[in-house]
Amino acid sequence: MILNITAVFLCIAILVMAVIAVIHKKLVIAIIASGVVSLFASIIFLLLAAPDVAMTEAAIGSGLTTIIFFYVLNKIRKESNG
Amino acid sequence: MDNIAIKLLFTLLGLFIVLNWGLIQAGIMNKIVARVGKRIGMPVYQPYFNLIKLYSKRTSITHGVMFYLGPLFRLSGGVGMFLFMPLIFGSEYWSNFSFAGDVVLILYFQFFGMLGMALGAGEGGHPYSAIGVSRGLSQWTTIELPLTLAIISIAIQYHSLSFTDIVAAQQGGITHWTMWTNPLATAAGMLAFLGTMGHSPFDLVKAPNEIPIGPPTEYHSTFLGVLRTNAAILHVVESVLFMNLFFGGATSWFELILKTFLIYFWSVFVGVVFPRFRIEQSVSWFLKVPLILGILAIIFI
Amino acid sequence: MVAPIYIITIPLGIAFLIGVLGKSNKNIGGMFMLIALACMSFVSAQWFISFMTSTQSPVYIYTAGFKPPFSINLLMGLNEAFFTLIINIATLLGAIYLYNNLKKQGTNAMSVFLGFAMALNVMVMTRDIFNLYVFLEIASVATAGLIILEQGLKSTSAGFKYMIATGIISSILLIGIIFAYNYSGTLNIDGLIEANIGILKGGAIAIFLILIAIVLELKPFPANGWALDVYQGADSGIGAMISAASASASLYVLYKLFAIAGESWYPVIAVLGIITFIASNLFGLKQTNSKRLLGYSSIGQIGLLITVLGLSPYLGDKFEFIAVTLLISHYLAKAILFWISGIVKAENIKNWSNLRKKPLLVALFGTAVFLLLGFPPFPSFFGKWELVMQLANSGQFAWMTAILVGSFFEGIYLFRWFGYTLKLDNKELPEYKMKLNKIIPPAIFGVAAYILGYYSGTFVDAAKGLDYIPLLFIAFIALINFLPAWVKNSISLTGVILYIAVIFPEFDGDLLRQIFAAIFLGGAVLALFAGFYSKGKRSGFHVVTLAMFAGLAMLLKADNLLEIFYAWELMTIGSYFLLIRGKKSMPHGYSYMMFSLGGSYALIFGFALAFVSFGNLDLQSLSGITIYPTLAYSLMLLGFMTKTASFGLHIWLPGAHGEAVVDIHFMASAILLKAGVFGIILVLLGMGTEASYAKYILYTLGWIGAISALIGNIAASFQESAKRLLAWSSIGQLGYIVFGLALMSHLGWMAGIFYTATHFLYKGVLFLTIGGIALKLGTPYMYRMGGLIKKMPFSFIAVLIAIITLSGIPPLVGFAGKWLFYNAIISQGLYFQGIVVLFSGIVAFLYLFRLIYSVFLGQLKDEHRNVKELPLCLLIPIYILIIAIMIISARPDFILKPIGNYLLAYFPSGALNWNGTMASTGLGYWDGYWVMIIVGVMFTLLFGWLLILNSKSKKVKQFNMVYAGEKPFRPETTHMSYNMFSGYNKALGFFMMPGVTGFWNWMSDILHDTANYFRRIYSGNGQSYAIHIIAYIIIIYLIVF
Amino acid sequence: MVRKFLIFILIASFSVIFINLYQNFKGQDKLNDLSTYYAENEPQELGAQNLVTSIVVTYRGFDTLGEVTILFLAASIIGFFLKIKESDKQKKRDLRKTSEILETASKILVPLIFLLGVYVFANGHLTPGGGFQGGAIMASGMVLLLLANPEKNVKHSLFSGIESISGFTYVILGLLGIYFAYGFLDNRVLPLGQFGNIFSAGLIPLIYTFIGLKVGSELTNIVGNLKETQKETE
Amino acid sequence: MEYISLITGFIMLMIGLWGILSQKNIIKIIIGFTIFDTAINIIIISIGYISGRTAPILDKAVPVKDAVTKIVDPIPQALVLTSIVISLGVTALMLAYALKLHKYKNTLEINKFKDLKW
Repeated sequence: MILNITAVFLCIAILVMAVIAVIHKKLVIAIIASGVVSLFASIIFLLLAAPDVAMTEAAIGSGLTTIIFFYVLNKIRKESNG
Repeated sequence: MDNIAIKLLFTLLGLFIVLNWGLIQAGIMNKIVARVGKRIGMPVYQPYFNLIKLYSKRTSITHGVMFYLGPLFRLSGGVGMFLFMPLIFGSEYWSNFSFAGDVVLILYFQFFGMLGMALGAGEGGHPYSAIGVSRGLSQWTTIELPLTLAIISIAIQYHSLSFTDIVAAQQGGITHWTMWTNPLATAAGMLAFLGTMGHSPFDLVKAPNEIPIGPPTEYHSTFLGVLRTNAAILHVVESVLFMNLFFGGATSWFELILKTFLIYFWSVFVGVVFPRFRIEQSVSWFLKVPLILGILAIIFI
Repeated sequence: MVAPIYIITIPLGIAFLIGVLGKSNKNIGGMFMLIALACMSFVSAQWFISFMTSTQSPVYIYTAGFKPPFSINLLMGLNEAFFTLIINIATLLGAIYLYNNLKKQGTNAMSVFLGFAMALNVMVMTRDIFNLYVFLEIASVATAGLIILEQGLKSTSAGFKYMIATGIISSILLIGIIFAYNYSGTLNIDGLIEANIGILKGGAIAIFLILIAIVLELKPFPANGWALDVYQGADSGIGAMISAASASASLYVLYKLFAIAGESWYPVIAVLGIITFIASNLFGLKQTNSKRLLGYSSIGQIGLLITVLGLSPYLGDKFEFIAVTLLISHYLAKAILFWISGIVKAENIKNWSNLRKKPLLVALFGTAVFLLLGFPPFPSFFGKWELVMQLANSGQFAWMTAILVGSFFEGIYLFRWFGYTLKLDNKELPEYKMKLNKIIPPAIFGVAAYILGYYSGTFVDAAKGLDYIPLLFIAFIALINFLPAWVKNSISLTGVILYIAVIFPEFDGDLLRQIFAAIFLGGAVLALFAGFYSKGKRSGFHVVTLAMFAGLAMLLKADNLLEIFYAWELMTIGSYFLLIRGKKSMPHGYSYMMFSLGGSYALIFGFALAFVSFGNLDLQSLSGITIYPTLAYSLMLLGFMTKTASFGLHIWLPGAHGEAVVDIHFMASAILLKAGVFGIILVLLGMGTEASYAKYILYTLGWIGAISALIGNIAASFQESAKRLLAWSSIGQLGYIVFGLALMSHLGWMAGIFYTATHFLYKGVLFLTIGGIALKLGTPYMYRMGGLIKKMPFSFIAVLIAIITLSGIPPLVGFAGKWLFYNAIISQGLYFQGIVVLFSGIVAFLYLFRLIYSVFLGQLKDEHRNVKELPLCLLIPIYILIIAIMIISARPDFILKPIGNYLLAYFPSGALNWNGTMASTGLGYWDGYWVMIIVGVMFTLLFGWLLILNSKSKKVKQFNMVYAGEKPFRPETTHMSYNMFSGYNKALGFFMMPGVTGFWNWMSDILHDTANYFRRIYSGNGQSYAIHIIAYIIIIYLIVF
Repeated sequence: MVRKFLIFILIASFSVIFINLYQNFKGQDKLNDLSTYYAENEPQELGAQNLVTSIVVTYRGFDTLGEVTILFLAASIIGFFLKIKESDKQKKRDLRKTSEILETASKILVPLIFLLGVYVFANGHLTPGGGFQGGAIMASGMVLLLLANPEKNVKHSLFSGIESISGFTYVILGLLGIYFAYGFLDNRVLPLGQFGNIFSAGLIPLIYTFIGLKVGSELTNIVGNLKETQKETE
Repeated sequence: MEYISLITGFIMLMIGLWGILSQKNIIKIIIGFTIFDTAINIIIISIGYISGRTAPILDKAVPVKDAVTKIVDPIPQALVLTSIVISLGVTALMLAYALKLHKYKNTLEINKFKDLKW
């Protein structure tokens, strides 16, 4: 029963984060939000009894994607004022 | 037509008669026109003198082969039409070589002379001759139209294109003539006749006082003589054509001479009354009244 | 037989290996790549051959050693072998083409290319739907990578738009797959087919998502903005790969997944395809960028293939043949076109005239254009024919019209483009050199097109009768194109004479074909003989002339509708190339092609109706068409009348013939127009007169003939250029013939056929002489000529005789035609049409006089003082024709009697009855022989008389014109040929307003404006393309559910 | 503004499609026959504890092969796409000195991360995880190293070497499947071994290690490429 | 449980789509794509979930013989593994494109790159 309640909370959190990621003006906030989204997604995967997928999502989704985003963002901001 | 030789003799005889009658007729008509204008006019035998004068000229110049052949084409056009025209209905000897062709042949033979004159004048090199020829041709095309319409309506009426049948169908009194049975066609035909004769309303091409503009600009001496002989023959043959088509043909020489005189007189009569047309006027005139008459002729056979 | 799995493992292994080689030794990497691609092609070729020859059954390949539902399996059947083969060959040749680009980018790019090739193969072979998704994703990633092979803003933005679009499409596919799995429980395609989840609402939507994703992959109309940018942005070599290889792979995937969808999907797919086909071809009209135009055309062709897939229930067993031929033609043509655009690198289609610097490229470009449009020697001709026939068979006339209209649009912009290439000048365009690896792939595909064309011909049973000897002879002549003109001329002349000897006996029974054979092939000999006048190489001329004459000969030999259509199209190609040779002939050649293209489509529609109503293709099917007979017959007549340039369809003739060189002018007018007449004869024989609709059609045909006769002759008399004058006069004469045939009576047909023969004779004389003179003097304008009688007496006599015949003056043969017409009109009762025809006959006299006066008579110009007589090689054919005219004039019954007997079979009543040389009908009589003799004798007598009278007239110099008014001093002032019949023009001028040209220009303007208005949809913004994709899915969803 | 509204309508109607999709979606109460087959005889056939890994590596091994090629293609595309022109290489960039904590922490953490990565893809067939996850962890370890000392650069030749060799051996292992076992990518080349210990389930661990190495080096390559271009502009 | 995650997945799908279609900035579009892909992964996994069952690992907790009644459907999980890595590859490529596009026109507005049109 508690499982369902936590799931509901998680889902509301992930939706809020997704909206922030998409709507927010500042890019940095958006990228962090998308990282958090994929983090919550890996937790949901755990709840759905899919450990493999949770690990992948965590490692690749929140880890590497966010890093790549920051690298690219960093470079673009450097180039625009450089 | 037991043998060609006799036929040839009679045709030559017929040609001689027609030539003389043509010259006399021209003389008479000039006399009448003069009288209408209160002038004495030149004597009736004046055309003979013209011919003799022209043929007796010693010098003549030529601008090339085609110039030389021009009048020849013209004359052979006139004589050719005569050869294929049956003069006297019913008589074996006076139907010349009409066994070789029918109305269509005569209709298209008229072009033979036209072509010759055009090419000869062209060769002459003088610009005015070319102007004259182009005027003559444009006028001629529109003259042909009502004539063709009339001939087609006659062909429909008599179900035949050969002269002998048409004339045969018109025998037996005035009421059988085409003039009576098919007045519209006759009207169209006779209006076209005005054009073919080249008298006053449509004589811009060969008008006497416009010699420098007309096609025979450069022609002189024997060439002009040949042209004048052809003119005489052509007028008679044209009127014989119209006689056969519309006025019941001729059963004897006297009837032929009388009818051709009256037909020819019709064109002179109109010529005296009306002034000369310009080319555009004559072309558009022919496309108005005669054309409508021709069309009606076909519709109401 | 090598296991098909190697098709996948070899490229993968080598792709990984090349990575190791690193940047240093790129050549070795390149070599490895080519070897890998070669092995792949070898394996698929081996399988394909074994499938085609032996009865090899399809082979399932189980990965991971387990049966299908539990693991992924690949299938290697006939279809898979075929598709993998064409993909591997395309990628192999593409790799050779792109070798330098790939080498420049290093080994990474090579492994990406190998990945691309492998992914396409697996897409074709896999039977597992998720596996299909993965490899579809690989293919799109690899394509995205290859697009940016040529670094640049254009390619990067195109690549990004591609990424967005394929990203959305593949996610939708993934959703569809997942829900399909959820409902059916299996990921295997065969399992999905059995599970038939279509009955469930959700399942049906899952299938909808899968299929719509695959359709989107094939760039359907509203949602393909991104695809066009890719074609424009990417390097041409990559464009070739996308349009040839990946398009065929996705097409096969759609075909494969279709089994899941079930029946209700066929109409939907067909509608999507036809919208894409027509819309993209329509937009192509306004396109000037060459690569983007190729993009439009390839999307259009894919649309056509989708439509064919959608219509497969109507196409019965012929479906595979049609799909394969159309696919092969698209595949070969697009690859060639993209590769050529890669070599010539001209952005705007106008400066593709740069192509002419390398004749091989022009030949390839021509092959690709004709291959795309379905012209004879190529497979698409048979494909399109079978498509139309099968569609007609199942009554789908709306679909037929849509397909034909779409391919007509395609014809418009392709031929305009081809016209630019052939005619626009290319002096200042940049020089380019043709590297070997860039020219081999298109060359191979060009040759393959011809071979496959022949091969696909063997499948169509109606095409068995086609003999390919003339085509081989033409190929041989094409090879020796470098020899001087006279060598080629003599070879082709002997070839034609031999061919006449071979095929003439075939027609001995059938007089009609004998006359036409005499005109076509006799004309060919005369034209080729006249061809000796030209010095220099005249490259390409002989190939094209022989193609035209081969087409004409085949037209006569044809005994079924396919062969007629084959011959007709072949003749159109040949004549197009002939007409386009003139200096300023590009617009006219283009309008000629448009009319003949429209005409041939009308023709194929009519043939389809005939085929359906009769059941088989032989000539009897033309008689008694039961389905929409009026439409069928009028379409067929329209098709044939485009060639006889009758009223309304005549605007191409004056320009095209006006610009043609002398012997081409002769061929085009005297011979080519007769092909149309032969066609009309066939149709009218089939139609007969008793049917209700027949009367109506014949009446309109009669009026068309009459009006074109009138228009032709009146217009001719106002022309300034001699060649245009003759062109207009041919329109007039053809109007005569069409009118004669429309009378459908014994005399009418006698007149028509007699006119066709005599027209060939005297018009031949006119074309050769006037053409020769125009060539000698360098100008076709009559007011610059004059007085040539002194310099060219022989040509004057020839033209004089031709004029006398044409105007129908008695002694010569023209009069016979006029006389026949007179009798036919009166006996048939069509008086008013008759009057118009006879009047136009008289009007003909005007322009004939103008022609002979302004060319030969009048004053000789100063600059023409030293002009010599026409070359002998022109005079001989002219005098052969003159002699023929004289013989027929003397004894017209040599021709009239056989024609009479022949026509008795079709029109028993109203025949000419002969006694001796006198022909007589119900109305009048006429004796050609006696008329000739009488006129001859009279003429000589009078001539003798005139000579006696006037033997001493002496010749005078040019300006000695004393007998009339003032004396002109310069030749120009004495030449009155400019605006000659001005009086006549004022009276009848109103009649000559260019109404018809205005009409056709108005039509093409509408087409171009709609194209310009609608193509605004591609706004260039990647995001709006994504919106189009989503909107497209929703619209289709709403329609389907 | 109109454009936003239009997009909103589009998305609303798009959601209509999905609602219908869910319409007759009913929660599953038992496994469908495909997964029941896997559950029942996977231990006998492949002998791997982790069902997902067995599906990923053997049953649907072909997908994973495709999967690896995608990453390989992505890496090589980014490789030649963001190629650094020789001219820009020399430009030095003003380095912000990395913080002290990052430097020391990375010295301790990086080996641990590598160890975790190796553990994850070593016994992918026993515990959850496998090649992809292990590779990703290794890559994040490498990234941490790069962050720690920014002036050092990724040795591309080394990593692309590892990547290619592991890819190539993966394909060879697949081919071995044909010769020694029943089909391409079949894992019964090696004995299945005792269920549950490290050296069981035939080829799966071997394949997964190679996939792990490959994914790890590819991702480092990608990050390295992105990082290097950064240098290009300074 | 799966119903909740299905609905969240569906809503996230819509948000992702909104991000792709409405945002002007290219990076935002790519973020939209990542969210779109994660949403799809959630949906896939929630389809395979059977309530009250554990992960498909046959270790001590799940003895081999009664695995059929204890484990969740493993196949969607295998598919998601592949699709996550695919989305990583695609996102990396898109970012590389964004980098290059920025280099050319020094802006990230999607509607600035309109030179290929009509």
